[in-house]
Amino acid sequence: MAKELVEFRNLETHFKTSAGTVKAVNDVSFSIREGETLCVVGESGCGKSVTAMSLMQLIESPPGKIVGGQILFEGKDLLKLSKKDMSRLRGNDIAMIFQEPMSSLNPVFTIGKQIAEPLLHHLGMTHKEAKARVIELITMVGIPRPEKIYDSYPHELSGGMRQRIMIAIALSCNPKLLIADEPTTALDVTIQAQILDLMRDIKSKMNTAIMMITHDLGVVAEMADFVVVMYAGKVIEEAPVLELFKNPQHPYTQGLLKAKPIINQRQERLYSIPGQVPNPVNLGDNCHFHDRCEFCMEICKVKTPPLRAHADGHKTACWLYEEEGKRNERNVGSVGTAAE
Amino acid sequence: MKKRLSLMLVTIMAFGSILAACGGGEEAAPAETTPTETTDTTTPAETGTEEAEPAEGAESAIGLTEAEDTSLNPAPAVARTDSAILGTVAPQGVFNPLFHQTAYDFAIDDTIFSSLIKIKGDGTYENDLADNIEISEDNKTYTFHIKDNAKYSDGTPVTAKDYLFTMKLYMDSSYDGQSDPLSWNVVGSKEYNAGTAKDISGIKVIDDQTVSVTVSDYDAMTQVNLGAVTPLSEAYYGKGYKQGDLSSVKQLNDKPMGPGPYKLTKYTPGQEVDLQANENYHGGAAKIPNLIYKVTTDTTNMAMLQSGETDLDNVTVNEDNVEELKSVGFLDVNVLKNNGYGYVAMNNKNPLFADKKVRQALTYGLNRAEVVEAAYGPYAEVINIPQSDVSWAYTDKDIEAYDYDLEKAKSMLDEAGWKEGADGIREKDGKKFEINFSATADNPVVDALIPIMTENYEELGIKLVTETLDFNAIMEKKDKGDYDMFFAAWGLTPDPDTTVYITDGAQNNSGYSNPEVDALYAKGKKELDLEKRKEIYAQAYQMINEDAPEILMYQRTNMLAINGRLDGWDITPYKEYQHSLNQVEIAQ
Amino acid sequence: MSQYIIRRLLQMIPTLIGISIIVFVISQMVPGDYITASQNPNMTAERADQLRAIYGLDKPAIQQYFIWAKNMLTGNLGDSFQHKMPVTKVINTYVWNSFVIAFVTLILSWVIAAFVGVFSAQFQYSFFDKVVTLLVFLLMSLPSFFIGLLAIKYFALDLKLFPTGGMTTAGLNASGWAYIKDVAGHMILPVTVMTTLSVGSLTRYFRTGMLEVIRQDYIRTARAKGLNERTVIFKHAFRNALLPAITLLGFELPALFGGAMILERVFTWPGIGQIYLASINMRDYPLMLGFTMFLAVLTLLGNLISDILYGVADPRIRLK
Amino acid sequence: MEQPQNRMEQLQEQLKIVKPESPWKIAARRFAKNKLALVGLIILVLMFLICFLGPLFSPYELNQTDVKNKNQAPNGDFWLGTDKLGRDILLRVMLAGRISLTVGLVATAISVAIGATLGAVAGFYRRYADTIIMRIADIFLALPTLPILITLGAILSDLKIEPSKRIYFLMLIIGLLGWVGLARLVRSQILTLREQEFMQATEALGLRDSRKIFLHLMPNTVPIIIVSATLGVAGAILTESVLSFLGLGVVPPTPSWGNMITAANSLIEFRKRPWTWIPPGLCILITVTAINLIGDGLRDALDPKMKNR
Repeated sequence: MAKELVEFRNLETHFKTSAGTVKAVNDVSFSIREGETLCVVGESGCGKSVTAMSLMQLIESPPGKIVGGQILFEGKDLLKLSKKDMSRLRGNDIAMIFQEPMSSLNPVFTIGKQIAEPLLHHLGMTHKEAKARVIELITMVGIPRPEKIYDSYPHELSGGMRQRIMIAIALSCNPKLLIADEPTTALDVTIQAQILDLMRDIKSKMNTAIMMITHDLGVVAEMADFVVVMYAGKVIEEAPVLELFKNPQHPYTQGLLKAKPIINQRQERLYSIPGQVPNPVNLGDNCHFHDRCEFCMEICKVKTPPLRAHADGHKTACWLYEEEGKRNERNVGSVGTAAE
Repeated sequence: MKKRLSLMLVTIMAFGSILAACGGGEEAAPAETTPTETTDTTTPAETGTEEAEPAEGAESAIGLTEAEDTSLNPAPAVARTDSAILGTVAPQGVFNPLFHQTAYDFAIDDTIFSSLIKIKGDGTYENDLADNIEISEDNKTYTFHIKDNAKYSDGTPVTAKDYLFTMKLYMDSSYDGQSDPLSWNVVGSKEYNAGTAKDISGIKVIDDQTVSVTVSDYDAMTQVNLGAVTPLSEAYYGKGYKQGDLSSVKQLNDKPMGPGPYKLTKYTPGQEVDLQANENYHGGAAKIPNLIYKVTTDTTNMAMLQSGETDLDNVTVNEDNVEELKSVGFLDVNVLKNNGYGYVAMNNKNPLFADKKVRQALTYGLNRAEVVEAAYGPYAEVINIPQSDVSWAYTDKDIEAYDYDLEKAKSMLDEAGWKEGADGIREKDGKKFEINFSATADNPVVDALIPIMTENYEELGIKLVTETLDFNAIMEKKDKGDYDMFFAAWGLTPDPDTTVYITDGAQNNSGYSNPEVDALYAKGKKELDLEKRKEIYAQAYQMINEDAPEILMYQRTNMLAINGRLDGWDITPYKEYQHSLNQVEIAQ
Repeated sequence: MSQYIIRRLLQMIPTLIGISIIVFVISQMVPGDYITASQNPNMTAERADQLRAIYGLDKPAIQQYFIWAKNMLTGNLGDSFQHKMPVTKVINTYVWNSFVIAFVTLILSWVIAAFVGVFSAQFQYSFFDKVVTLLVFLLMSLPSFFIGLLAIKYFALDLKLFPTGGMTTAGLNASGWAYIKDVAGHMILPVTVMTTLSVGSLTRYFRTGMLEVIRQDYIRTARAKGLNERTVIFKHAFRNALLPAITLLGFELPALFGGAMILERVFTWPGIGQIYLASINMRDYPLMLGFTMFLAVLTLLGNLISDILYGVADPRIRLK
Repeated sequence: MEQPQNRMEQLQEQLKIVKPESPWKIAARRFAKNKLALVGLIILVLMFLICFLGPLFSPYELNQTDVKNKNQAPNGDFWLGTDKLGRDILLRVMLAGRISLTVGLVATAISVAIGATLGAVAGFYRRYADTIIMRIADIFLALPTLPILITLGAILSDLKIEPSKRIYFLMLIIGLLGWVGLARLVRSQILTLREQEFMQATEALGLRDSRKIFLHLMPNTVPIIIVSATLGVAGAILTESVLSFLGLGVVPPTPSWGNMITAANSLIEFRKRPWTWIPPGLCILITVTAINLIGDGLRDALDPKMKNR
């Protein structure tokens, strides 16, 4: 097993809004190993992006604030680092790409200049060295005519190409960890596949750990080594990808998998999990999925289930698999059918 | 951007005061005319010497208040032992008596140039460069003899040929200065002007110091017109002069050379003019070696006097300023009558004002004293004839004072047929008594005149529609005759002769016409004897006072503040401060 | 880009001709002329006609226009009636005094406005932002000559820190370095007042620009690159916030030479503003028209420069 | 296990279908939340009330001049003292407010309306419209404003236009002279926005140009328009007094804040009689501040990109 690169320990990130405090990230713990691709899956608003932004410490300070827990990167707690040290890490050891390629590049600077910036800043390269490295990076991310691209502006590129440039920027200082916040959501399927292939072969070449945030199970199946499922600010299940697809334990994960359309299987209506994501303000001590859960028991409504490890590396936070849960709910039906 | 634009627009805020400072306050050459002012508040003027007591009753506010204690003088002033700094509005830099136009260029030219004769305190003249003048019996030939020691500042003597050369410049076809040389009727001047003659037949150079001038027609002003000419050095100004083109002379405007008490050493446009005493001056070198004219504006000129940065300056006359300057202690404060008067013109050709009785009623019905008091406090007086009480031509014998008398005005209007209408406004054969009144803006008098006049005339039953306009716009309405009433001011010349009250006179703004007055002015112009002229003009003023072609408002004053350390001034409304600069000295 | 510039320069020719016609028509429509404006009490009708003939005012308007336009093309703007010397010489004498203080003010106000605008945007609704905003409104609500008077009263008269006015000390014919020092001493007060007047609105524009840009995604990317806060704000954010302000730069060029008529009078500064205003009052057509055309050319150039700068600053705009 | 068929009712009930709030209502709610903007609104309303209703309660007439009690400091019967003609300053400030407020707001509205539309059209159509409009703007900028104003003043008086009616011409003139700046600003913004993806989307939808400009492009320029409008008001108020000099606006003795301040143009008046210039100056300051606070509030409320703070 590779060495642990990042470890979230009971991370708490809350947002003060006019309606009350939103516990976007509520006691989240998981870790990412070197060279591993970990996917964080969940509906929008479940706190997956906030977790990533907390790692990068890019939370906009007036409403949001990291209130508790630790984020260890190579053993060091990032929350204790000074602003200067943190910014030295950002873009160097930890890099990030975002969902919206169209507006993520500065419209008034050339592509070459924006890619070279981290090289000049972090690695102290001279302009000549930086230019050569940038040309190399542009080719690496699969864009033809790098010299022309070097001098062109963001608005002259398509969405897919801009996302490739974002990746080039992220990989410029061979980061140990690449965070990708729904990198392909805004792109069409063909470009999506190219971007994912690109990320995969970069991971193999540079042994970069990838933290992929997505709500698309197809991407998870293709990319992930390990999967963490989040719901309403909490981690409800985590497991190696095959184990998760073969044997999803948490009813929410089962719902997610059932909702995935399967090629050449005609279905009248796609299954959709009933109900809505709960209002994030003061969720209280319960299993947040209880009002949408088919197997909801009394205990689910009153007590938050702990994240319990079962098989090797497979953890679930659901009363169905707890001693207490088993004792008072004998009549539980068979656990949902595993669907590939 | 938007702010910049409105900033630019807002800059016109100073419109009024700029107009006063150098715009409307232009003067013609001192000899013929004095400044006309529209909203003018700061033209230089003369102080009344002790004995020129104003006619009606001792006026404590007007006159000279000596500095009590010159020991209070601040350091900068005391440190200047060999120079004096005179505050002035920025001159145009036209230092040549033929072409200068603003009062401020006048002041500087009077120190650099001197002419054959010069003005005295009471408005009459005495010899300067000339030592005697002979006039032929038929009053048509004037022979001037120039002093032997009359020299230019470069040491060369002033000769008759220079006088002839200067007259040629005046008569040149491209002469565009303020004087009207052809009106002097010098024989041969028209031919020279037209270019048909190479010389002026009427002027003969008898010898180096004597020149005789013959005129085709003479009047009381002829001797003054011919004598006030400053002979320019032909050697200096004549280079490159060709008949019909004065540009070579104009190029020397900012590098003047003349026979006056001072010579110009440095001119920095818009900032200062440095002058040095001219050792070749025929009246002996001036006692103050260095003279500096420094540009000041009416926002800071008083402050500079108080801090000793300047020794002399013209300051706007109002109670605050006078009180402030007098309280300083080391300043002589001269409050003296301004050569000019404010008036409300009435369009005598307009049926409203054709009847003399109506015009008199309108004069009785306006509380002029209150307007003057509100605008200038004690520093201006209501007047009833178009002449300054300092002038020899002044008279107050049987002149109607038109004191404010509402009832008399009402009864006169009734007699004139203007009956009170239903809505309180008088009517006569169907026409309402409504007056359109225009005035220039930002002027202390207008701010007081409009509200008081509106109120007074309402009680009289007259509707007044007032508007403020640019001065030239008013003048254009006057020329078209498309006006009822407007407010403006006129400048007075030392000589009472004027075209303001002559039928169709160039300056007759009111369309007033009285053949008797025309005859009197014509006679006055021709009469050479001073006593007889006094009699003629007195009759003319009595008739004008009776006809009341316009509502004469006020004669205001100017204030000249001078640092007590400078002594030897002889200043009157006619003899401006710069005329006595050659005798002023710094008291040690 | 150069093709665009050439096209714009060519376009300036008809515009300038248009302006010259309109300006000339206005000068004809303005009531009164130089002769009436100088109100010489002894002006007789004949003398007035003579003078009008000399000045060429008696010719029909159209002919006057063509004479003026023809001369202007050869650089001869005619002689000023008042100053009795060529218009070009009058402008040359006074315009540089105005230029000096306007130029220093331009630099100061843009630098201050940029910093204050950025900070008050960054710490929006903070104490600093509120104080700055209130100060800006205060300065905008009072006419400029008011603030000028205030400055003279306190700094020059009461505290005696600065001279009360003028450009040089009277009688001191210093030269070289001493002259520059003397003029600099006299410049401080007028420049400070002019800067406070123009910095207000600029700050507001920079602040609005910054507020909009700070929340963009590419700022988040810049931070994700690990750049320090100053670079993020002053390099990435500021460059984009500059765009609206650049349009304002175009208006600065004529303002540099136009002269602040009012402040030059309050501070007795021998600038061109006063001379221009006097030329309008006195209907000194050659000077009035000459300087107006001079400003017109500067205005067109200013606008052209601001458009070019805009194209350079924002690559998204392709200047065809 | 509930039956699937009543799932739809459950969903509807859970969703509690709520009528979506119209954008203006959201903006109003956001505006109301912004304390500063509310304060600004209240002040402005108060100013209007004082200026339009105040004079009715004043014991003095408008043009009542009596030189006896001239230049009195604020005292019992003259709350804000008197000017050099003995007129009550409190009454004059209120009456002046009527003119200055209307002139300030109406003139700015005119210049904003013209400027924003022409700027947008120039920015959107680019080639021809842009050239023509911008050249007209250049000409407007290059024209010497002072001679034009003098001529207009003369024309108005020749046409015997009632002096009190001329205030409307004044607003028009200030508006017409003020639009160029905003036009250039809006144009440059539109040029940038025109290139962005969402405009290609409107092209795809085949929307009419006017909808594209006014519904899609203009809202993005709202911040710039608001800032320039709020700055414009102060300028318009002060410009009014200048135009009144030339007979284009207010004729003395009618007061306006602008001409009341300009009356105090000497150092002594400054020092000895502050009560003549402080009230009008203060009124302009308060009004301008209020308008700018409202401007800020509006911009934040209307700004679509503004996260819900």
